Amino acid sequence: MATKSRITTAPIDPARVLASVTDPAAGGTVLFLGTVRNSNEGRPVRGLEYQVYREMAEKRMVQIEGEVKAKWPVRKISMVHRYGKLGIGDISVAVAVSAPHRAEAFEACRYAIDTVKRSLPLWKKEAYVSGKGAWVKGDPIRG
Amino acid sequence: MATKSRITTAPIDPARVLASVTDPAAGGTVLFLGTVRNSNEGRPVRGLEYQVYREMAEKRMVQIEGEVKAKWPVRKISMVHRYGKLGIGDISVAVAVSAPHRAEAFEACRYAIDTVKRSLPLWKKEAYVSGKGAWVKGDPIRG
Amino acid sequence: MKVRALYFASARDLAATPAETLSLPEGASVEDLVQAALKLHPKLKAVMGSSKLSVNVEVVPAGTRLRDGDKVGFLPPVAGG
Amino acid sequence: MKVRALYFASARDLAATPAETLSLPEGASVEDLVQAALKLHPKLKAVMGSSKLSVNVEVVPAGTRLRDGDKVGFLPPVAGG
Repeated sequence: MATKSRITTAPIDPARVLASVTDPAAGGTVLFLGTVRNSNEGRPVRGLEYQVYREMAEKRMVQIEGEVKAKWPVRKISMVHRYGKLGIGDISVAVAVSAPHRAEAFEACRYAIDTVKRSLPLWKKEAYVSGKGAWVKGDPIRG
Repeated sequence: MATKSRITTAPIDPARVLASVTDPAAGGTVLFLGTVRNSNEGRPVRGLEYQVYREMAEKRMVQIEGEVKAKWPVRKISMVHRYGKLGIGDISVAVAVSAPHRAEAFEACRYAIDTVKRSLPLWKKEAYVSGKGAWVKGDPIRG
Repeated sequence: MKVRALYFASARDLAATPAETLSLPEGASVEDLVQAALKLHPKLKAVMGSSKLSVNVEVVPAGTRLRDGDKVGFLPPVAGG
Repeated sequence: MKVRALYFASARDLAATPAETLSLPEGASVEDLVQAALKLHPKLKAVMGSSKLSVNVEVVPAGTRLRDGDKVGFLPPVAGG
């Protein structure tokens, strides 16, 4: 998986993400998919545009994967985040974790996506149905 | 989805399960896959054979889906359980939940699979590498 | 009346049949059905302590009255997933 | 020395450029770079209070010393996922 790209403009294929964490010693696999919703805070949304500090994001994702493996007995973890313009229903982020048992797979996957949300240098601009757009208010990046 | 079968001998296709919960108002989707492990309690396993009380299992799955929808603001939920002979790595069960936000998608999916494990009339016999087999010790079905 | 007994997992192995039809007197309970099954398959006793019973896909107490055509499931401890 | 400033999201909009190279005296800090950037793009001030700064993909305090060729990221509050 040396050529694996964690940050991409290509559509995310959940089957491929799942295939990358298959393991004969895994009894449970949890996949999280983030998808673009048709509204946010009551406002109709047409789509999103993600901007990323790619070099930094890739490094952080590798760090998060290592952290997860240190905290839980997971077999494999795989994550990918898309950037550029996305439409309603498009997958923006996928995190898959395989583990011997389901409890640790759920916990590890939840931790991974929560950490991705807080600590990746990624920004999104909502395109409203009204025609305007705005950067989604976020939180300072976790250092 | 009137013809949707929740109990099947056919291989489970995660992409199809995911497709059945896509929803334009969903921001988070969580998929759980149970897979056959190559060992259990330290003993090498060749495969599993599932037996099911199909009529009762289907009814319970519909009940669980309704319960989940009542407890969390999920958009869609889909579950399928395979029976018959399965090999290492084969998917035995899949539960997918889509919801506006990830917290409820994780909680609802976790609840659904935990309830499936406790309350479905399903039994599994392990085929050991040693050649013998045994019914996996379970818990009394939750009434 | 006639009631269908459905055996699963270890109960099926011990009864050496997946299902059979048993004749019971009117007013018989699930417990009566279990006793009739135990007479036919004494080995079943080994799993009855940990098993639950269902009538027409609902888990019920042993005192439940049966009706003609009911299906009674012998359900050992479950382990799906 | 020359340092590369990288602007993201609202900082990019306000600077009206994704990146630029700034000349700074030897020994300059991240804070000195920020002041130089604010002179070129006064509007940037609106987001500096809530933004973090990175040097070569690590988030750093404003007092961090810079070296020739460093890349400094202007990182407004993030919202990925």
